[in-house]
Parts: sequence; C-alpha cells; structure tokens
Amino acid sequence: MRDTSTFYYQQKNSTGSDILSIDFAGINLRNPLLLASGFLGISQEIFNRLYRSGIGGIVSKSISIDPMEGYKGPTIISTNEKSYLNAIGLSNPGAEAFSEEISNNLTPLIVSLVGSSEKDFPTLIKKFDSLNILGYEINLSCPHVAKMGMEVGDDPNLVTKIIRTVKNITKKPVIIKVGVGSTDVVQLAKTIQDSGADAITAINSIRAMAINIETGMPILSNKIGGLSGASIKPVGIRCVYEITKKVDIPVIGCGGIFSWEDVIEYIQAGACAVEIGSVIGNKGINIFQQITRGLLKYLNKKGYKNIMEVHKLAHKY
Amino acid sequence: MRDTSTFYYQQKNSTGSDILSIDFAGINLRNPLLLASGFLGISQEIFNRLYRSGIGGIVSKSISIDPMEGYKGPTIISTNEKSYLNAIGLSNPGAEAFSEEISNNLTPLIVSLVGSSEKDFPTLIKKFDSLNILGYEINLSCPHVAKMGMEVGDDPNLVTKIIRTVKNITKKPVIIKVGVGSTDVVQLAKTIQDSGADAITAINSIRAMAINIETGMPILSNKIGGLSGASIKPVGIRCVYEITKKVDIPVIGCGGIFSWEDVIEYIQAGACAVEIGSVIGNKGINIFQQITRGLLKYLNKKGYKNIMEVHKLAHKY
Amino acid sequence: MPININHIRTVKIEQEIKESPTVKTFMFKDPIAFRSKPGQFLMVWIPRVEELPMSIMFSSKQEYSAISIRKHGIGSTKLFDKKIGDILGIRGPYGNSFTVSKKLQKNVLLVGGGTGLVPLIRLADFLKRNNIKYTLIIGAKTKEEILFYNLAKQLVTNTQCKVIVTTEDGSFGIQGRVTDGILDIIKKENFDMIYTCGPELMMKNIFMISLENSIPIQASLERYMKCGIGICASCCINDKIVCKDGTIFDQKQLSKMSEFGKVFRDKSGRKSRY
Amino acid sequence: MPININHIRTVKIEQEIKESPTVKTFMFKDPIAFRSKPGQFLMVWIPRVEELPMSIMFSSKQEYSAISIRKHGIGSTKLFDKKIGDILGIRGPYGNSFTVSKKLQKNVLLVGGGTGLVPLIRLADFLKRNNIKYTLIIGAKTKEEILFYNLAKQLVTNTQCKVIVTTEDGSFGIQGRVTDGILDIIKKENFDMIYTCGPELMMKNIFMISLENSIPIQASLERYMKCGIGICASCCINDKIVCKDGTIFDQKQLSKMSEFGKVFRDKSGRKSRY
Ligand SMILES: Cc1cc2nc3c(=O)[nH]c(=O)nc-3n(C[C@H](O)[C@H](O)[C@H](O)COP(=O)(O)OP(=O)(O)OC[C@H]3O[C@@H](n4cnc5c(N)ncnc54)[C@H](O)[C@@H]3O)c2cc1C
Ligand SMILES: Cc1cc2nc3c(=O)[nH]c(=O)nc-3n(C[C@H](O)[C@H](O)[C@H](O)COP(=O)(O)OP(=O)(O)OC[C@H]3O[C@@H](n4cnc5c(N)ncnc54)[C@H](O)[C@@H]3O)c2cc1C
Ligand SMILES: Cc1cc2nc3c(=O)[nH]c(=O)nc-3n(C[C@H](O)[C@H](O)[C@H](O)COP(=O)(O)O)c2cc1C
Ligand SMILES: Cc1cc2nc3c(=O)[nH]c(=O)nc-3n(C[C@H](O)[C@H](O)[C@H](O)COP(=O)(O)O)c2cc1C
Ligand code: FES
Ligand code: FES
Repeated sequence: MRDTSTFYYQQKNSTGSDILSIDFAGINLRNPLLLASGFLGISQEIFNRLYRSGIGGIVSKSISIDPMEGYKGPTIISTNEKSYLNAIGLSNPGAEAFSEEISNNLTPLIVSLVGSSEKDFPTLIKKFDSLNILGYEINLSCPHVAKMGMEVGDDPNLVTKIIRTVKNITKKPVIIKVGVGSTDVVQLAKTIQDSGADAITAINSIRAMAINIETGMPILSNKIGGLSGASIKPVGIRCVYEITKKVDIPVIGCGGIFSWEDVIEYIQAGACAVEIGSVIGNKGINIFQQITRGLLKYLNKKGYKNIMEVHKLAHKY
Repeated sequence: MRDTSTFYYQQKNSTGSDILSIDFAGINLRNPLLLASGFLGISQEIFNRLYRSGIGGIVSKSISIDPMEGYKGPTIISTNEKSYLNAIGLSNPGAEAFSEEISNNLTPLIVSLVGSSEKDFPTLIKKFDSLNILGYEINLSCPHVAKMGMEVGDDPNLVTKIIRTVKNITKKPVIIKVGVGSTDVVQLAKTIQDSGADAITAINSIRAMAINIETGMPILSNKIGGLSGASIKPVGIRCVYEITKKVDIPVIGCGGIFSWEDVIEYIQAGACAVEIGSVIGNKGINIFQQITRGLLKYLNKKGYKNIMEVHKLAHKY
Repeated sequence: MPININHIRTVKIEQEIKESPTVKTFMFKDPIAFRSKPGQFLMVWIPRVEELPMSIMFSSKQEYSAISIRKHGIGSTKLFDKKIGDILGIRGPYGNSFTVSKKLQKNVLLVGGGTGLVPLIRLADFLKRNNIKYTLIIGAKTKEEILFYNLAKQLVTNTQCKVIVTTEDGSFGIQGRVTDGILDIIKKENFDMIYTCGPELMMKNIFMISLENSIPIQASLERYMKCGIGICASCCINDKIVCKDGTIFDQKQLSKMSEFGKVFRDKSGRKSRY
Repeated sequence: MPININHIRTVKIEQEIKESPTVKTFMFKDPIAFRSKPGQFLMVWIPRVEELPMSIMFSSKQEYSAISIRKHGIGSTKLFDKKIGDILGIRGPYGNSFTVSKKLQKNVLLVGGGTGLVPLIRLADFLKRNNIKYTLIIGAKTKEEILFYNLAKQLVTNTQCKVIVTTEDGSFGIQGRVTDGILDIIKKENFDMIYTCGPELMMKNIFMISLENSIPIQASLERYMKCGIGICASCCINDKIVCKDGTIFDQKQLSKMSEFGKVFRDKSGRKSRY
C-alpha cells in the first residue's frame, strides 16, 4: 500500500526518534499534527509542501460529488486577533477534479467528504478508494450549508445510515467529524461508535454571526457562518473530554490550536491526534514546525518516550 | 407600583434626553444595559452603587430555594484576555436571605430564579412577588449544574411546564434565559413563546473546559464550566438574530459585550436590551458609564432619536 | 504579548520555611508577583483541592515571590502540606496596595496579627527602602506562634525602626493583645499613619483607636473571595468590592462601612455576624 | 491595542476620479493602507455584494488611501457604481511588496497593463522618493483606456524618469501591445530590474523577455482570492500561496512555476487553462 519512504527523507522527526509518532484507527503518523479540513486543502503541491515542512498528516477540503463555487465574499472574516468566522459554502473542486489532483499523492492524506444523503457516499468513495490515501473524514458538521452539514449531524438516523453505507464499501478507516449543533455531542458520539465508525473528529466551527455596525449589515455573504480559532478551544477541549469519557473509538481534537501547549491540552483531554487550521491565518504554514519543536522540547524535558504518555491524563482526576 | 423617582436623581441620562430609554415586555429602563446574572448579583448596596453609576437595570444572581455554597475553587478562570470559564455552582444565598436583602429595593431589579423542577417555582415566586422588582428571569441554561440548568432547558416539556406554572402565579413579566446546549435554540425559543413567556435572554455561557498542561488536571474544581466573554459574542449575536427571525417576543442579548459597538451589534441583530457581565472583570463597574457615553455619541452622530431605531437593522438585509 | 495576570500560571515550590507550628512560607519563582506592590494578593490554586486568596509575602531573592500559609480548614491545610518540588497555580497580583507618601509619612505604625503580618512585612521592606521610619507590632497568642520575628529584626537592623511583640499569654514581649499595648506606643511617638492587617475584629479595634487619636489608618480587609477580579460579589462589604476596591481602605472609607467588624458574607453569600 | 488588520474596517468614499470609461479611483481615509508598501493589496468589501482583492493605489493625501476599479463582472461593477459618501469595508494590507534595493537598482523598468498599473504607480512614487530612475510603460487597448497617464507624467516631472504609452490600436503612443514595444526599450538602456503587473499572459511574455535578456524581474500575480490570509488555497499557483507568499514573485520563483501563464484555479478550486 502506501510507501512514502522514498519520497521524503524526513519520515522521522529531526531527532530521529519516534517520540511524536502516533497510531490510531489503523493510521500511523510521524506526529499528531493534522491539517484541518478546509485549510489549503485542494492542492497536491501544497500538500507536498506542508509535508516537507513537517506536518503529520493532511485532511483535504471537504469534497462533494459536484464542484461547488461556494458563497460570494466575504467568506472569511476575523472576529478577534485569533478567531475567524467563515461561510465558505463548502466550495470545492468536486470529486472528479480532486481525485485527479491527488492521483499521485504520496503524502499521508485523509480525504474529507461531504454529502447530503447516504446516497452520495458510494459515488464519492468510488472516486477515491483506489488512491493512495489513509482514509476518510466525513463532515457531518458544517455549520452553514443547509442539508450538507450540521443538519445531517443533528439527525442520528441519517448519521447511522451514512456510516453503515460507507463502512460497507471501503476497508479504509472512516472518521466522522462532529460539531456542537443541536444534538448532544456525547450522544452523537455514541451513535457514531455504535454505527461502526473508526474515529471521531471534534469539533467543527460553531454557528455564529457578525454584523458590521456602521451599516447594520451581516458581514458574511451567507450571514451566518462558523466560528473557529482560539475562541472555541475551551469548547473543543470539553467535547473531546466528554466524548472520550463515554466512547472508546479514538477522537481527533480540533478547534483553536495555536501552540504546542494547546496540542498537549487536547491530548490530555483525550485526543489521539489533533487538527489545526485557523492559526495558519496568523502564523503561516511554518507553525507546524514551530509546534513540533515545542512538543519535542516539552516531552524531552518531562522525560516522556512518546507523546501518547500524556493521553487522557485529565481523566485521572 | 415602583416609584424610584425620588431615590436617584439620574433617572434620565445625563443629556436629559430619552435617547437610550427602552421598553419591552412591560419593563421600562433608562438605558438598555442590564447587569448579567451572576455578576455582583447578591448585594443590595452594590445594586444601588451600580444604579448610581449609570446602569439601566440589574439581573440578580440566580436564586434557588435553599442557599447553595457552590463548588470549591477555582470557580472562575480566564481563558484569554477577554474571556472566562466559570463553574460557580450557582452559589447563592437562597430565596429567604435574598428576599430580605432586597426588601427595600428601589433599583430596576429583575430577580433570576433557578430550580430543578416546576415545583420549585411557586415557592420562589412567593418569596419575591410582593417586593419592588421588575420581573423574573428564569435560568434554564446554566451549563454546569446538573438538573438545574441546561438539562432543564434541553427538555421542552419541562420548559413549558415551568413557564405555565410561573405565569399562572405572577403578573410580573417572565423572561426565560437560554443557552446553546443540545437543543436547537430557535426551536426552544418557539416553545418558550408558545408557553406564554414574556421575553427571552440569549445566551448563557457555553459548556467548555480548560486543562492545566503542567499537571494534566482540569482547572475548574467542577472540571466543566461555562465559557463567557468576547469569545462567545459571535455565537450570541447569531442566536439573537436567529431567534428574532422566528419569534415575536422580545429578546435580551447577552454574551461577550465589551463595548458600545457590541451593544449596537446586538440591537441590530434583534435584541431589545442587553446583559453585560464578563467585561466587569476587565474594566470594573465603570464600564456601564463608558458604554453609555459611547452609545450617546454614536446615536447623536447618526441623528437617531432613540436607540431602538437600529433595532433589527440586520434583518433588513 | 502582554501578560494576562488572570491566567493561572504554575510555579514550583523551591524553598519552604517553617514560621510556627501552624504557619509555613513557600518560595517560588514568579517575576510578576515579585514586582507586585505591598498589600497585593494572589489567588493560589491548590490543584484539585481549592483556590485561596493569599497575601504576597516578602522575598529577598530577585524574581522570586512567596506566600505564608496558616493551616486552618481543608484548603489551607492541603496547601500547608505541600512540599518542595510541588506545583501550585497562581494568578494575580490583585487588589490595591498600601499608599505611602514620602512627603506625608515620616513615622508610621504597622500592626499585624497572624498571617495579616504577611503584607506588612512587605510593606516594612518597602518603607525601609524608602527610608521611612516605622514601628512594627507583631501580635501573637503565644511565643510559639510569633511570626516573622527574626525577619523583622533583620529588616530593622541599622535603622531607627522598631519591632515590638505582644503575646496574649505574655510568653514573649508585651503581654496582651496587640490592641492592648498600642495605646502606650501611640502616646510616646507621633505616628502619621497606621497600617494594619489581621483578624477583622482586631482591625476594627485599631480603627477605633485611630479615630480617637486622630491618626490616619489603612486597613487591609480579608473577605471570602472566589474570583479576585470583582465579578462575583462574594467579598463585598457594604457597597465595596473588597478584592477590587480594596483590599486596603482608608479611614474615610472604613468610617462608612457599617458592616466592618460586624457582618460578613459566607460562601453562599448570606450575611453573618462576627 | 494592536490593530487587527484582518478585522474589516469601514471607510467612506470621499473622492472619486474617473480614469477611463471603465475605471474609477476612490479615495478614502485609512492611515493603515496609507502606510502600506508598494504592491500590497486590500480585501474590499462591497456590502452585501462581494469582497474583492484590490491593489492599493497611490494617494498623495496624508492618511488617505485609494483603490482603482475596473468595471468587469457583477462584483466590480457594483463597486464601480459606488458614489462619494458610500461605505466600503476594507481589511489588509496583505501580501508582500516589490523589493527595491538602492544599491542594486539604478535604472528600472515598470510594465503595467490595465489595473495592473495600480501597484506600479505606487511603486513609481516610491522610486521617485528614493531617487531611483525608472521608465514606466503603460499598456492600453485604445487611447480612451489609458490609465493614470497624467498622474504618471506628473510623477516624472523634473526627474530623469520616463513614461511610455503603448496602445493596441495606435491611437496614442507606440502602436502595439506593451510586450511589442518593450524589446526596443530594453535594448536602448541598461535596466537592472523589471517590475510588472497586469494580465498574466502579458506578464508571462515579459517574464520570457526578461529571461532572454538576463534582466531580473518581479511580477505581481493576480489569482482568485477568498481569504487573503493564506488559509483557503483558492489563490494557489503550484505550491505557492499567492496572497501570502506573493503576490510578488521573482525570476527564480517564477521559473519554477509550471502553472504561470498556463493554469489557474476557478472559484471551486478546479484547475483551468488560460
Ligand atoms: C486578601 C486575602 C489575603 C489572605 N492572605 C492570607 C495569607 O497570607 N495567609 C493565610 O494563611 N491566609 C490568608 N488568607 C486567608 C485564606 O485565604 C483562607 O481564608 C484561609 O487559609 C482558610 O482557608 P481554608 O480553605 O483552609 O478554610 P475553610 O475551612 O474552607 O474555611 C474557614 C474560613 O476561612 C475563610 N475562607 C475560606 N476560603 C476562603 C476564600 N476563598 N477567601 C477568603 N476567605 C476564605 C472563611 O472565612 C471560612 O469561613 C487571606 C485571605 C484574603 C481574603
Ligand atoms: C492581488 C489582486 C489585486 C487586484 N487589484 C485590482 C485592482 O486594483 N483593480 C481592479 O479593478 N481589479 C483588481 N483585481 C481584480 C479584482 O479583484 C476582480 O477580479 C475583478 O474586479 C473582477 O471581479 P468581478 O467580481 O467583477 O468578476 P466576476 O464576474 O465575478 O469574475 C470575473 C473574473 O474575475 C476574477 N475574480 C473574481 N473575483 C475574484 C476574486 N475574489 N479574486 C481574484 N479574482 C477574482 C476571476 O478571474 C473571475 O473569473 C485584483 C485582483 C487580485 C488578486
Ligand atoms: C475557512 C474554513 C473552511 C473550513 N472548511 C471545512 C471543510 O470543508 N470541512 C470541514 O470538515 N471543516 C471545515 N472547516 C472547519 C475546520 O476544519 C475546523 O474544524 C475549525 O476551523 C476549527 O479548527 P481551528 O480552530 O483550528 O480552525 C473550515 C474552517 C474554516 C475557517
Ligand atoms: C461567574 C459567572 C457566574 C454566572 N452566574 C450566572 C447565574 O447565576 N445565572 C445565569 O443565568 N447566568 C449566569 N452566568 C452567565 C452570565 O449571566 C452570562 O449569560 C454570560 O456570562 C455571558 O455574558 P458575558 O459574556 O457578558 O459574561 C454567570 C457567568 C459567570 C461568568
Ligand atoms: S472575590 Fe469576587 S468580587 Fe471579590
Ligand atoms: S486567498 Fe485564501 S489562500 Fe490566498
């Protein structure tokens, strides 16, 4: 299957050690830092650059069957120094173009999929299943696209149907991405586990809005969007903690990670890996290297052999 | 009924005009700035001081039948410069002591009540209904006290029962405070309106958590608490906007207000008044005066006769 | 990035001093508390146990700070039981500080009881560095329980300043409560300010004495505190928010406080009488 | 408080200049954009219509900035139709800027087509203030569509600098595309840098000419942009994020871009050919 060993020399961390390597749901990564879906997630050449710059893995932009242009601008605005509000409208090149884009992929890539009913998924999986990818993340939690995001996640029957459909047709790991919507996230996580998914990503951006007071107008063209970045970190930490209290499948933490400290916090809360997005808007893609360096320093200082030694630490108390 | 005219001379704004005065659900205030529940909300002398310093109205700490000591410390921590995480555990002096505390109240005071079932409310209302208060806010959304907060708000039947019970025994306005929990806030708002409540406050703090990475320990003694402050403002704005799209009773906006601009944003989103809390931790109680001054300057510059001219402006677009 | 003093920062206990059978001092590195003003306090997190307000203690080591804990209820006992190498969380400094004017203050009196001496020791150090003459009265029940005596002695070495001890059982220094000996001391010298911290009833007495003798006073009040940042009202006395408006109040402010020495709020916020 | 340039700030159009039948310049007060570097751009919010990237135009008035808009599709036409007193939102400045070294650059060539001239006019002003000699080539289809000619002429007054115009129909200046006239100009003088902005195919041609004549070049690329802050990838060309790594790239970077002048991504992110 995937053999990227000859592609990039930095398979191991610069220290040569496996202190950061992680393993969950059959996915093995050199470090726990994944690119969150929707960030720079459509270009193979960018994926290669991210991998060269030290990222652990990549989650693509959420891909639908047909290409989507997304909403008119503004689609991304800043709510404070470290937080963003977005209603991109799931713009994406569509399954056909994107499967072509990644046809020679050698990076540790997870393809994010989005659909409006379980019927979309066989078509989507067919496009990607023979490619060199690690697995799928299914986005059930986009807070601002009717019928394609949260409305799906808020319907437990539909969630079960989608997971069963997908698990029936692929052997690759299937990760389900959830958000804080109108359903209890812990209840939803249980449904996801019971339906046979391999892992959960928590959380997506949170339904939110901003108004320009000079004009009184909603700023996002879609009016309502999703809040991401530092503002939502405490909510993400809480979700990961609560889910991993009740559910056994691995949980990828996401939401507001800006530093290595935030990564440790998520892993202590129960995350097996993390996805990182908004910080790129502040610090650029070199942030992955910076975070990795911070993690190594911390783990070495503390004398840990592997980062997973802090996994679920907060559950002890 | 209430005649405070002789108590404080500053009934009108310093300009002498009614540019900031508002009127909703039978409640008339000199300006739309209310103290949010849980902030400095147990002392009549502090209420008097707040009123002298320019506040429009006061919502008390949520009062239960019996006194509650609340959780051990830490009960309030800071997640970033302008945001807090709290799990106070609804500590309050109880209905008996608090009704005595406010027995000579002359400030525009709304008493916040909290109970675990509809049966608590007749007892609570009996303690307060003969006092000089403007009405009640019922807290159905405390994110961190089992059975007394959000778990109530997430059960539509219980919400209806509580509102019917309360409305049957008091003639004073009844405001229901909601949060973003596991129910769709718009659906919940409809239930509240249909059950006969006079107004809605949105939103309470959002269920969240923080871990100290040095020790791996949850910081709050209750582990999970509620996120308040600037981080949640975009979520509060969204809730007020979405609720006022679908529901006709007045909505008080709450969450992350730090400046007069934030007040305008909430009112443009559809709020008829606002509650302000966390900013007090940063700027102290003089913030109410500062915000009032900012509002007056803005309204005068724009040529508005009353602040409610910007009400629901964002709904036009 | 400006430092957010409200964010809990962890510190490691690097040194401990046994002050008395029930009082210990812990030293830790914290440049922020090191730079705090005399009279300010920290909120101290005892992980998974409690968070308690603690006055900032004097520390001679650069960039270091300290707290002195009296073993009392559950929270303070768990804190007292901590050892070198253990982790604590702190936030702050909070509160205002003792006001000292080099123009107005030529000879001042410091009166402390129990751990109320903590902020006064820092104040004494501050006065010394500003060449202001002071007399420090240390009140204790017994000789065993006298706090910071040697440290205080060291501070007054080669100065005109004095340390006086009172013990209730007379096992050391003047016999009696601090409030007993104070009148004699006041009569002998011209004090232009009294600074006091300790049990509220003690401070109330000293306040009365200050009024009768027309000496200005500043008293640091201790109230039940949850937030330390002026939002929870658990620390209120009359219309004052002790953690934010105080903890230090002057004669004029104290005169208006009908609850001073009489009424406090318990953990639920109910008023109780002393 | 540091200013968050990503936060949309509203500005009021205070002045408008009709540059051609399809291009208008709007001036507004914005100290931040006024201080931006030549080549940077803003994201301009046309309330409830669109948000478009716009190069920052030259403005001689202190604390003021400007944009010049070509009426094109829906978004830019709504922007073009705005009037004095109307409100726009802006965020930024974004992107890198033209690199100018006083040591290396003694005589430079600026080649612009259409609204690509906007950043070059600001650059020309910058060069003037730094006493660097330049020749500006303004490319247009017809005389009517020549942009910023008078402004450019004014800028070169009393300097050694030159403005050359090319029109495709020959109604003014040299007849032909900018790329046609350029070879003659290059042969006559020793240019040590070419700065260019305009339609990508034009820039591709100029880039080829720069290579053949061994003159360094910096080109400002325009790609479909949504975020302007390097997170959405809609602006990507090969592995470069144009809004953040660029918009300005040098010869070495351009040489490695197989997609330069060939492939761009549409609004959905699909690759299309020019
Ligand atoms: C500004 C300030 C500075 C202080 N400085 C010191 C100091 O330097 N050294 C020291 O030993 N003690 C200090 N204290 C007192 C200390 O915070 C605790 O009150 C004391 O340690 C008892 O705590 P406990 O949990 O063991 O007591 P408990 O058994 O829980 O309660 C006993 C009593 O202690 C008081 N108390 C408990 N918790 C708090 C709290 N969060 N805030 C205030 N009072 C509380 C109450 O009066 C309570 O009735 C200070 C208090 C304040 C307000
Ligand atoms: C860095 C940069 C600086 C620019 N500076 C100027 C300038 O100073 N003056 C000026 O008139 N124009 C400038 N543009 C182009 C401008 O942003 C728009 O592309 C153009 O105005 C057409 O927009 P429209 O909505 O009317 O076109 P549409 O009808 O929506 O689309 C027509 C074409 O315009 C382009 N376009 C549309 N939206 C965008 C977008 N958000 N980002 C990039 N391209 C887009 C696409 O190629 C699209 O196919 C600049 C573009 C970039 C990237
Ligand atoms: C501009 C933008 C686009 C996004 N697109 C997607 C998407 O396509 N699919 C998805 O599952 N999540 C998407 N998200 C959500 C992120 O993957 C992530 O869950 C969220 O931003 C929280 O992480 P952060 O705080 O690190 O950004 C998007 C977020 C942003 C800001
Ligand atoms: C320390 C603290 C205590 C609170 N106590 C209550 C309460 O008793 N009842 C209630 O309805 N809301 C309570 N809240 C929520 C606030 O009233 C408010 O809804 C929330 O803090 C958001 O507003 P803000 O961002 O302005 O603080 C509390 C919040 C904090 C931070
Ligand atoms: S301790 Fe909360 S207001 Fe003082
Ligand atoms: S415009 Fe979004 S990455 Fe460049």
